[in-house]
Amino acid sequence: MVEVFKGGIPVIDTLQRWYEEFKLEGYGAMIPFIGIVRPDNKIDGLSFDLYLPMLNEWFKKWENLPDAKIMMAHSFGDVMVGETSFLCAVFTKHRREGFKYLEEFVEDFKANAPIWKYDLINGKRIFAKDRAKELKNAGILKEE
Amino acid sequence: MVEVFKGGIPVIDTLQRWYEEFKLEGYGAMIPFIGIVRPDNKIDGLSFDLYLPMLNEWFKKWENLPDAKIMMAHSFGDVMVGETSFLCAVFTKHRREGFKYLEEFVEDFKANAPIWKYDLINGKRIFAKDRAKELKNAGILKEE
Amino acid sequence: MVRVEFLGPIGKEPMEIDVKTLKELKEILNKDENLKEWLKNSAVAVNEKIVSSLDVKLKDGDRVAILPPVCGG
Amino acid sequence: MVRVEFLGPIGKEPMEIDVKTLKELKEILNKDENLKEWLKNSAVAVNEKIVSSLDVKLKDGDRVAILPPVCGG
Repeated sequence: MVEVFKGGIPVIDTLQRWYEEFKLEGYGAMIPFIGIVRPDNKIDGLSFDLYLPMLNEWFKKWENLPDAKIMMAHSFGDVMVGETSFLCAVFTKHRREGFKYLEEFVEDFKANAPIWKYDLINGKRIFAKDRAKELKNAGILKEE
Repeated sequence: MVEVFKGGIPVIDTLQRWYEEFKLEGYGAMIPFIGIVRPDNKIDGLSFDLYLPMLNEWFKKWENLPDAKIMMAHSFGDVMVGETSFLCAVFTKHRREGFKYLEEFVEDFKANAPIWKYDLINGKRIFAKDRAKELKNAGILKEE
Repeated sequence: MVRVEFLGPIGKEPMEIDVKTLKELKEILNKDENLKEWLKNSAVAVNEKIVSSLDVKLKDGDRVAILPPVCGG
Repeated sequence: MVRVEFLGPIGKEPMEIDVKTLKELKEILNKDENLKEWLKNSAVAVNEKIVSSLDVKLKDGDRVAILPPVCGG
């Protein structure tokens, strides 16, 4: 299951919890990824909608890897500049599988996780259309 | 400068300090690497010697990257199973440079940082010869 | 009846519609001019699985989701 | 005088030696049978920089380090 938080993720508490849970399980490498909201485009922050049933469905294939453990958290609602909206951590025996899985996981997440991002500018919530990517088989209901 | 700790690194405190220091500096990705001592080969832990002047000299080229910030900590002395002996974090604007730098940095560290590893077995400190790699220009003082 | 949800920025309330196939659903949804634009680049999930063909039979209680372009993280 | 340090597992106390070149140092260090083995796979740093040639002049106060194979992390 993906851990979801309203607003910014409690990064340090979450990392601590995951670290304590898996540090004695024989994994030699823990590689987290922390996605921080940057002060770009004059935004005050970002905001997110999640489709949770499908997000958990998508995550299933990453939850039961034979040689790695992956944990993940994501925000919904408003996340201010300097706060974290996406957090994950890959645990592997050796570092090289860890690098590989982290990159594959994050790229799959960016392409396929059912999450929608909005810029928060002057109190308005504006869909980040320029950064959004079509899911596979998009346009299937388009009129010919 | 590399941060050095006698025994296991205080992982969570160190990550928190780095996260707080850089979260508002415009970096969108923080990617740490946490090297945990695995319960392998029946060891109780590992032990490390550092040559600090050269370690800091080696680290200099990673400290002043134009588009990334890299922080690093390492243990000296004994580090027990489940504790962490190596910790680093790469901060970049976007994730892709972050993946690249993390992997390059860790591989350079493994090949070139002047650090020596020992297994701790039954109270003895045994040089981990099988995992050690020669530095460049090794053997220069070898008798012909 | 099939429940249709419009995710993220589409901003439309869920509907309960009496349709038997995705083809039928397509006809109905395209009548809404605003929705029509979103359908051009939205994917469709039936019971949380993205579908690749319109030849999907719908049965009572199925959940259809209209998924516009995504951007997590 | 040059200060020679033996790092990591070599486990030998530092020495102060009166040599003018790495060649001279090589002669002296190879007389120690135990050290000889380590010299086969050790790198050499002069004032914290690894050297690639024996044609290095040493001056008073220089620090030489003998660096056996490494393994951090």
